Amino acid sequence: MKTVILATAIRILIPIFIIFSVYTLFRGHNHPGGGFIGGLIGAIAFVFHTMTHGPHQTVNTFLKINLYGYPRQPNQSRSLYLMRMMRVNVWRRRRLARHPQLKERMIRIEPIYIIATGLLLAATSGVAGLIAGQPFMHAFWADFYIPILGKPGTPILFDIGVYLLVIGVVLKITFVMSEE
Amino acid sequence: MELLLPFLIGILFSASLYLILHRHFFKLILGLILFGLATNLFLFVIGRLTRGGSAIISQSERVATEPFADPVPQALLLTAIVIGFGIQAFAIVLIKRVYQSFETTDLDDMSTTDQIEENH
Amino acid sequence: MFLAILAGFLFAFAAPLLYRWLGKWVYVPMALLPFSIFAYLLTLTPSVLGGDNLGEVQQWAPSLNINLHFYLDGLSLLFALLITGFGTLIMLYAGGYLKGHPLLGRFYLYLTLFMTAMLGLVLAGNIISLFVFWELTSISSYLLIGFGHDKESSRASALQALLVTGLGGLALMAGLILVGMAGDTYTLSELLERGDMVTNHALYLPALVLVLLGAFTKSAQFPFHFWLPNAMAAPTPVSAYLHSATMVKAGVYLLARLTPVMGGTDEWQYTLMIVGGITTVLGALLAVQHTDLKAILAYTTISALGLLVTMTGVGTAPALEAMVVFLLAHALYKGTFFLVAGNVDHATGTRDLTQLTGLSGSMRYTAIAALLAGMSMAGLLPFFGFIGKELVYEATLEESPFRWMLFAISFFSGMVFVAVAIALGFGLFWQRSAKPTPLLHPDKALLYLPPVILSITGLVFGLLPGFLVTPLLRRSAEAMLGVEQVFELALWHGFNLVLGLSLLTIALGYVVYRFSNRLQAYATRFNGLYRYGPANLYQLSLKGFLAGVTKITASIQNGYLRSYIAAIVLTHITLIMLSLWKDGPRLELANRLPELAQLRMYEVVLLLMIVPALIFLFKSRSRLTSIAIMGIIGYSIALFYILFGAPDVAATQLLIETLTVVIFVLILHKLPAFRYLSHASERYKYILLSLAFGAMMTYVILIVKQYPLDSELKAYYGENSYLLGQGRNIVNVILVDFRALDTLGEIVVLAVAAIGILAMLKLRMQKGEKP
Amino acid sequence: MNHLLLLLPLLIPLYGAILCLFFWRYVRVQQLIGILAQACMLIASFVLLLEVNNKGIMSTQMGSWPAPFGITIVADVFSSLMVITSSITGMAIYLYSIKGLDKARQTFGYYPVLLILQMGVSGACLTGDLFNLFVWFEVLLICCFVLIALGGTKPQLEGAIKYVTINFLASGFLLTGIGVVYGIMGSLNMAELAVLVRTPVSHPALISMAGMFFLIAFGIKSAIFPLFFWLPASYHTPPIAISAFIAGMLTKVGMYALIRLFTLIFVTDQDLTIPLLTVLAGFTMVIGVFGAASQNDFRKILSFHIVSQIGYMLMGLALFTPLAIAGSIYFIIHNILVKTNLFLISGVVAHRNGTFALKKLGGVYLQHPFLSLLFFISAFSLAGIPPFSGFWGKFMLAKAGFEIDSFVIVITSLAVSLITIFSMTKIWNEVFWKKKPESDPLLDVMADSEQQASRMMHVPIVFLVVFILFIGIYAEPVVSMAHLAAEQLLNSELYINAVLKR
Repeated sequence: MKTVILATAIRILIPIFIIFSVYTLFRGHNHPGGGFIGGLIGAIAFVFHTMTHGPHQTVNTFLKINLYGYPRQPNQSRSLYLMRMMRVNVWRRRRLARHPQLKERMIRIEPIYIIATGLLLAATSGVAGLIAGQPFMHAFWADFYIPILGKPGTPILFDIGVYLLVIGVVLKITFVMSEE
Repeated sequence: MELLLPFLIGILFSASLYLILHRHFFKLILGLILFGLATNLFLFVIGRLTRGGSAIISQSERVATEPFADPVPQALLLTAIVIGFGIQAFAIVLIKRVYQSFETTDLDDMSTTDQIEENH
Repeated sequence: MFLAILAGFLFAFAAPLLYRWLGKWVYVPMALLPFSIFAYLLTLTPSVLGGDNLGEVQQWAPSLNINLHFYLDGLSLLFALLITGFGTLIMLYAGGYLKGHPLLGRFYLYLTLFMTAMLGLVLAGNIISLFVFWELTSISSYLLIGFGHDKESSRASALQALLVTGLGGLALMAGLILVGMAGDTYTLSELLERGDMVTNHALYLPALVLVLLGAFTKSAQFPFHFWLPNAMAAPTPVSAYLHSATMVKAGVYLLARLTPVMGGTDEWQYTLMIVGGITTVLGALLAVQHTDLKAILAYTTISALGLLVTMTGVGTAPALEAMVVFLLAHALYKGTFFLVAGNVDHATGTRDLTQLTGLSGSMRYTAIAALLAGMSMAGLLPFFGFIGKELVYEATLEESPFRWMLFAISFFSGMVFVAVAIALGFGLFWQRSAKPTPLLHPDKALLYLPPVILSITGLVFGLLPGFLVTPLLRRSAEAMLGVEQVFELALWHGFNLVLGLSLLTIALGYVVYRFSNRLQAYATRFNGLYRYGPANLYQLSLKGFLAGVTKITASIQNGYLRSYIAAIVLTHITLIMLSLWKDGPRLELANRLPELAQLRMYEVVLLLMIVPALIFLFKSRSRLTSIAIMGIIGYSIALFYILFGAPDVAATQLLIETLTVVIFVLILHKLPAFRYLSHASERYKYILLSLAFGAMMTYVILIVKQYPLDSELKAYYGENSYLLGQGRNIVNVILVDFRALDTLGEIVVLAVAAIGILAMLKLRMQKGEKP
Repeated sequence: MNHLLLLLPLLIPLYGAILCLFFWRYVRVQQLIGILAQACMLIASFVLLLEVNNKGIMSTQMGSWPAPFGITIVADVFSSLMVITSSITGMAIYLYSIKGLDKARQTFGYYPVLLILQMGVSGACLTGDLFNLFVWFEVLLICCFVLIALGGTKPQLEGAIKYVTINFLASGFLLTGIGVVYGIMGSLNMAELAVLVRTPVSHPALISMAGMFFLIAFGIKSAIFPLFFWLPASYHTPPIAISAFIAGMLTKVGMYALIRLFTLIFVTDQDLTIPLLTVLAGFTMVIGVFGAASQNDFRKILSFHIVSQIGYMLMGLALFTPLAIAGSIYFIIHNILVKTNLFLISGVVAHRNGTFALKKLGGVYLQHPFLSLLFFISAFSLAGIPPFSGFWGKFMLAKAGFEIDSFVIVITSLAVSLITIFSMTKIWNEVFWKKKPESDPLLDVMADSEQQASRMMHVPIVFLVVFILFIGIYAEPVVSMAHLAAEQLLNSELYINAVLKR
């Protein structure tokens, strides 16, 4: 399946898929869609990527974060240092990566952690009610709208949890399977 | 009232059971998936059907207006589909592992755990 | 009393520890326990003899009306004294007999456990707690019989004893429940006053049968007698204690205890007399045949137990009086004999009568004990056994339709008892012999003191009957009779018919002894009969049972998945049909036929897509084609969901279907080519079954949809999902709010599935598992 | 407080599992989390039981949606008893797993899955909604799939394929059954359904038909005759830590669901269900015990006995008197504890001797007297010898049977109990009393350190034996709670009022 055209096409399509999946997630409360469908759409994008490029490539592209850092100078103020670090990591990583003092640290996002985060979000959205002395999963809504995303509330948090979990699960399954 | 659908579901059930009763485990897994489909359809159909109107409250309304499809079977169905997917995925992998271990596709070769050991 | 029982259990479980600390001296505390209980009971004796029935209640399971009632009257006092008194001696004896045995601690554990259970049994004032102790005696007996657990035969005997008494135990439980229902109480003291209520109850007969089954198995009555001789695999102290003096008498105790409750009816009388009579004669007959000391003792014990049961069955005042006296006498001399047999076995290494002779020189004290016990057993004059036998004869000769029958039975057994008494009490020790059997070690005090004490007690009771035991025995007999009854025990009744018969018994017994060799030779001719005996029947049925269940199990649990599924689906269809069979709604398809006219295009299209796809699926032998066809079916169904206003479901179905296909491709593409494995012979059966299953499902849908559905859920969700749930997509609101718990469960399923797939593909145990 | 208390049995294992997932690579941490979660579960479930026992049925509506529109979590005495039993068992299993399960398996998600399994048990026992019940059963099911196949040895895979197939079908039947119920009555809330079936309906036969779907579905899950085949094929294949929990808990949760549904909802057509259940109960007992008697493998004997004992529980339901149902409930609790413990003991024995085959085992009586004592207590509890726990269940069932003149089933059950004694003594004779046969040199290697480890494995067994002895020798608390539970079950008004807040 590793044809170049397909591979390229998929590489281009993936951001679109992901944006679409997030969109589906948030509009789900009012239109067809929701955490599941959104999650599945997002996951399928990754699945195609994995099928064309192999799991390692997928991990390297999407699930690996390279962080750079260097020790704080004694006379450097803490806030300035943090600013620098952020700049190094976010905007100018390529260029600054050649800095001799820089240390590279790689963080791989295990899909299991995505699963766990999803579960945690979903469960905790319900616990909010318990803390307030209400039943489990009692819904709390904010009384303002955020454009596109809609009204924030604990059920939306729940749906995000579902979304993350579905992505994590599908990713994990496909990684393991395609390594076979 | 859709008169053909119950029969279609019946056919699906029959076909899936027949596949499940095969000795070849690839057929078994096909049968299981088909069985899941049939079950889902069954759940959907038996909760009564409403043609057209989906269970979405239109922007102009505050409550849903008839006719709209009963959302309950749909919600149940969604849950059931996803659960079914999880189990099916597991079953497919299981079949794969079974094949790797036993190097056979014949279910009848897998009857050792039920056998009674001799004690003498 | 409760404390006594509790102390018993505590001591029992402390025994292994005590053994670790005290070594061979462990017998001291263990003997002290029954002795102190014995002493304690003696202090209670005056008040019991004075006519009080002592009671004590401990709450146990009040919601089931089961409490630890204790009830002490003459009968239970007699037994309790027997148990603890004899128990003291046995504890001492065991200390000598099993000295140096590595498992002595465990032995004391079991023995003390048994003793306590037995004590609990006779003291219980609630028939269910009686049953609890009853079963405890069974399992402790099991452990004791299997004490020599290295030997196959020991294990088999233990199992046999447990199964037979266990069978009885279960019957007894059922019986006691029925008795409790008939008498509307489990409390003994109340039951004892409700005899009429029980015997007139509709459940009386089944209760009787079950209770008797329990008593007969425990007391080794015909046809359950066979376990007792085998139980002699236990160490001798156990045989002496359990299988002669106490446990086997539990059945007799139960019968005696329940006499006022269930006795007095014809059924009771006849059954007891018949079974007891057969057992008496059979035990005596079998005793003559054997030359193994313990076997002889076991069979005479069976015979004696039979006699006790018979006497209980007769149920008249003299008979019950005879029964208690004989019971005590028998316990004393038979216990002695068992201990003597144990001494001989221990000292010489054999129990075969034909190889043993002239032991009086080397085992003087044991010999004296044996002589005394023998004289008591033979029923010679100043001994307690004499009184017992006199009373039995007197009781059997009472005016009744069966008097000669009863007399013949007791006479016959008496004769054999005399013969056995001569052989064991005299022949073994005192008969002159040129070559006395050599001893492995000299006689030991711990071993000969208990039998000597026992046999002397027999003599003392005989000499002074009125002084020591009469009041107690009278109270026991009264407990059975339920009325005051005055009787006196006397050694000398004057010259009368009974005395003459006694003498005749002794004379004939001597004849039997003289000719025992010939009798044995003659008896071996009948050995073929064993094949039809209950012992063999037990073996056969055990073997047959095992073969049978293996066959049944192998045919049911045959290892073929498809036959399992077929069975399940068949059951399913049957049950559904069963539920609709009777006054189920009828399907009215006819008046819905016009609907066919409104057939929608999509339905037809769907049908036209799915049915051919299915046909292709059956025909296809290529995996990829099959996968593709599955995909087509899945997508068509998704299409269908769209048509019926379920866009979310449709989208999910589509995506899931895609993923499934992907997984299929990822996982199964390396499998070998499709071979068509089928089972031609079964194919038609399976096709039929599948069709029936499909038809049933169709039928279910049609019949359910025949009725209107008014779902209040639908209305509620329609109204509130936006107003309260803040969402316009009702399905989504249900998923994340109304029924979010379902969704939580569902994502948990997904997470676990992912973990499972990961584990399955990544974790491969190389060698066999480590459990 | 109610809201929290009712949710704790679900949330504690869930959060435990989530934490375990975050510490995926650190087995030690997972063990710690597991133990901690178990301890919390024990406390929470104990408090729940006390509360329910004192105050009656408690309920909470998920998301504040009034019943029957949301999902209700409801605890009566029966479900609280189930939850506490499951947490006791869970604690024992965890204590056992630390030493008793190989490291490789522990690293692959054993702890989170086991925690989720417990969550599933709690969920299934506490839910008041039919579809939610299905969801929890699926949670249980997938956990069992994963655990049974964990490690992927040949027998495990073979067992798993039968287990998965048949239980997948069962889930299908359950789902169709739920569909039928919704199609007839338009509700999923169990209390609401209980109200609906008790009002006159035009088509009562349909309700009993729906009942049949559930009978089959939960019948498969609780392994009644003739639906039990998957159990003897699979339960003995995974490592003991896994089979012990599954064998102890799972079928009983199925039984819980059967008892719940057939006392609450499907009570309309008792002319059909009671004889049917009676017949099934009888056959289940007999066939199960026959299977057990025919086996010569420690675990297989125990597995088949599960089937047989399910028969007893079903018998209590079939007799349908307060005493009988109390007997069933008592029996379930007793059986969970005892069966788990017997499996654990078989694991310790096999750990030391390397095999489960009776003919290769022997001599444990002399080598490990303490273990023998523990086995003896558990085995004779199972066989129903007084004063151990099995007796009380047997007694209650027998008494209840006699009270309504069901002599045949009672006699059957007693006969079965005799055969149970037989097969327990078979194990005792072969494994404990018999001399150890000349053994396979391959089987007999065990380092000193492993001996030490196996001593640690006694801890959970002792832990369970304490409970077994407690509910046996001092049966009153559990018996009276079982009575209370049965009363609540048969008096469905209580349940309905608690859920629907009328």
